[in-house]
Amino acid sequence: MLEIIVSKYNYWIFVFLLIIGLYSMMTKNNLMKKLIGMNIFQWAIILYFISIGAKRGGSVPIIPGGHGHGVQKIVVHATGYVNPLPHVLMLTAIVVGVATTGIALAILVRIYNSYGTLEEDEIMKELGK
Amino acid sequence: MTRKFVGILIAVIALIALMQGLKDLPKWADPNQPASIHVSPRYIEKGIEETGVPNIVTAVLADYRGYDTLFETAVIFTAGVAVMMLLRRSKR
Amino acid sequence: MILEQFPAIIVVAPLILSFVVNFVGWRNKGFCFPFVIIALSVSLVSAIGILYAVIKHGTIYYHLGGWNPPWGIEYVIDHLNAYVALIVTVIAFVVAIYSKRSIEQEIPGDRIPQLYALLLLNVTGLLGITVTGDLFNLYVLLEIASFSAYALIAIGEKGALIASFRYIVMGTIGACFYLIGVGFVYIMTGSLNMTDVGQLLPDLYYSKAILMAFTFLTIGVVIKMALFPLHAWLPDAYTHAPSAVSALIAPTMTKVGCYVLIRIIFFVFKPHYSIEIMPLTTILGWLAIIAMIVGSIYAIAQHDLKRMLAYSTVAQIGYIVMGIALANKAGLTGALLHILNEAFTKGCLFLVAGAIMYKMGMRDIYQFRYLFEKMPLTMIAFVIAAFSMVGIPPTCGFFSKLYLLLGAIDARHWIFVATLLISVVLNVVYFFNVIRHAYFKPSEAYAHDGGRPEKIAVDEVPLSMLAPIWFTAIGILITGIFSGKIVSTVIQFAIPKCFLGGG
Amino acid sequence: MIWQINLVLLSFAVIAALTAISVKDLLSAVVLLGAFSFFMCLLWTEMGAVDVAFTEAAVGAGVNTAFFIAAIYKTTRRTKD
Amino acid sequence: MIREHEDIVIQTVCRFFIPFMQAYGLYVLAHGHGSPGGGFQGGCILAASFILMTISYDLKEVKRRFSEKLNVLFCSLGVFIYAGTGLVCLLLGGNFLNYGKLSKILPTDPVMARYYGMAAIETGVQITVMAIMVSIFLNLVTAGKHEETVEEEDAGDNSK
Repeated sequence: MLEIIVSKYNYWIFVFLLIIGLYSMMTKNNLMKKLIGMNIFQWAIILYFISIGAKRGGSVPIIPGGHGHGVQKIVVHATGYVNPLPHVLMLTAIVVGVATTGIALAILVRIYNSYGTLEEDEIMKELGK
Repeated sequence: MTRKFVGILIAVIALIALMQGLKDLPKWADPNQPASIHVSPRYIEKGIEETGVPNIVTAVLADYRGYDTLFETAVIFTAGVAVMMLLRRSKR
Repeated sequence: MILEQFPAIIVVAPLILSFVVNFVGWRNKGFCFPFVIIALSVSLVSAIGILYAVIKHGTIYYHLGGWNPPWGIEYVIDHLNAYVALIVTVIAFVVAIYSKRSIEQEIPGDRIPQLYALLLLNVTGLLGITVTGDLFNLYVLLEIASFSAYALIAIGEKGALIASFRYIVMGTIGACFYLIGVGFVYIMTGSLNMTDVGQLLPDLYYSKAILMAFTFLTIGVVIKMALFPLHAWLPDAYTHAPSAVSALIAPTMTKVGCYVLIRIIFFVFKPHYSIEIMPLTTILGWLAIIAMIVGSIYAIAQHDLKRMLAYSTVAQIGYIVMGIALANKAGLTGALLHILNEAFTKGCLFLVAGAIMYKMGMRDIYQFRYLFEKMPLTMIAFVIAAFSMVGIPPTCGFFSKLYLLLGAIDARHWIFVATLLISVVLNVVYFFNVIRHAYFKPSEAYAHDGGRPEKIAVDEVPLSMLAPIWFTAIGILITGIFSGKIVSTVIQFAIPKCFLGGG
Repeated sequence: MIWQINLVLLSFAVIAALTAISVKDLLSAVVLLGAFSFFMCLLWTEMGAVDVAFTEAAVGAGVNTAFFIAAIYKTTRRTKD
Repeated sequence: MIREHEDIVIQTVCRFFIPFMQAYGLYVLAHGHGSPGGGFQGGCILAASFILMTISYDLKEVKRRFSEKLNVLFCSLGVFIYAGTGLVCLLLGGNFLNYGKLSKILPTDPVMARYYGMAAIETGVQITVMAIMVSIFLNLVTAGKHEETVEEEDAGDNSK
């Protein structure tokens, strides 16, 4: 059991952060707090993906030796570099996260303009539900 | 109060489920895990030969999976247009 | 040459023209609408071309960027994709024609260009989801479709903002759960291509990580398609959105979710896994019948037409998922046919609701008196759609429900059979309620304003709104009459091979 | 990849996340979220994902926080939880 | 964040920093092929320079340098460059986004054509990201009332 925890501690932290975000998204009354929870939730998933990409003894996935013409002859071994695919996926996911935040904040500003509050129960009271 | 309870319940269920799932994962940073040996070696070994770009992340981002990046930019565009539509008010 | 490029064009045409619409609309609002129509016409032509090519030559493989899978992104278009893509484009085209007048009335003028751009982006996302063959690409496209839906819903009437915010929270949880599932699949197999993953997975079927991957993928998709316990975002969102937007999103978005569910549980994971090792279909089946009953009962209790239709959508998702969960030939045929039926029928109903909003300015069912005399053509279309929803023979709804019933009998699920019949009765109740208030003499309690007026002038909506309504209404009848043909040319090839032998 | 640094950064990230959701002032919560994001950025540099870390520093800790602060400037920093 | 009074220290420091930030944003784009960086990062840094300008000066200054019409053009233009590059490849007989086919119109071999194709799309990404981030920030910080705020300030200045 200890061995499982020690050898995968990154994944355990990912689970913990994910649960923090999920809990905050579902139980917080303030809409901005929900949004903060949402950000933590998304970054936890990004942490998970980057942890997949990590490789013991791997270096940054940039091949030294300049670029442009004439570099095609370099011989590269995959074990020396970390896995680049999760990084690519997560660049997309970060941008998706920022876009979500942007739209949600725009909606929050409009909610505040119409209801004068960001507390969910007060808004519900105003709507008469 | 019930909402708090339901939230905690769902969080705990997710926690237990994820913990079960984590047990069978390969060890962290294992060079021989399937994710590191199936698709990605081709990017590292052939990337510079096929695209001429030393930064493999850029090569994969813009070329091998360039279609993802097109839609990633479209996501940003969507967000921008959405915020413009939701908030912007012109002169009357 | 251009025929081979249709899989890319179908997605890229609305995407590129959405940029053009956004910019051109800044200068002159009048140019937006023609561009929208051009984009959707191109998509429609491509969708027809793709379906034709698939029927003629079998599955299409399209490698984006010229890279072979699993390194690059691949489109795999078989009968199932082509069928769903055609449904989405047809509905989007019809709604776009309708939207011109409706949006002009409901939305402030300076927001129209952005709204059209978002409409096109939404169609892009939905079409992309249907044609893609890559798990992560599907996530990005799902986010495009969802983002545009969030914004389009938020532009609606009072109450839309908070509904949209809840949709954002739920939708993000769904998308992120999907992403976690993709992560588990990736860490165990090392691939993202659906075909490749489908080949690699059988060796790993007894791993708990794969079980988690499967669970998270399914929960994510189920949130996006609003199956019963996770449907909470749907009614508010569909009620408060502008009517053209509800008419676009309601028929397409949840159906695309159903498509993704079929794709994941029967193509990425094989039926052997989702039926025997992890009894998902059983769970989905029970959720589906609860959704059917609960959705219908809630729909009966509503007096707002759009809210009633939204709850009806929840119930209809139940039908489709029940067909998927039966996991036999007749059941899946019923589910796929019901996707078609539900797209046309819900489209028609929401368009009618929009038309009533346009003319009357309200949606309260109890105030629909004399509507048949005022808007006869619209209401006849409504009746056709209602008949299809209930399942009266010449319409498509009858055939899809017949297939579902046959599937349930085949699988010896007598409770499912009983629920199906009960829910048909419930459908009759809530649609008849509308027709009664609109056509027959109103009950005494609501006739307090002194009997019937002298003469009610016919006051129809403009042709650009009436034509789409009637197109969908006639579509319901035609798909009903030719449903045998549709099943024999498209749907029977769209069902996974292993279900065909057993019957 | 050095596991000591990794562990320290992870614990900082968890602390920042916990305080960000529990503090009763939205502006502080947002600044703590920015700190969380920055710890994540350091963590990814340490794991070899320089591109993602760069993006995170520019997008997550920079622009995202600016958006939040702009929205709080237009709404309120009062909150009950 | 639309300042009521001007602060000479902040304005001087920012006037010094903003050009460097913008140059760095372009550097990140240009060196994205060989070092960490690329369109998104560069675009965000450029956007951050405009955000800093909004904070240190005021909205009018930003709108004078980066007008709204230009912003809307850039939003669409960047993604259009990206998708347009893909379409050019499609018209040259390859699949969508197959930059190798660009060697038919560029004086290079297919491998280097991919290199330049990537440079083109990164530029597109950068333009879009910059324009969108600035637009989102300005819309959020003014709650959408760009023009009215500017007009009101103008009116206030005139009355004084």
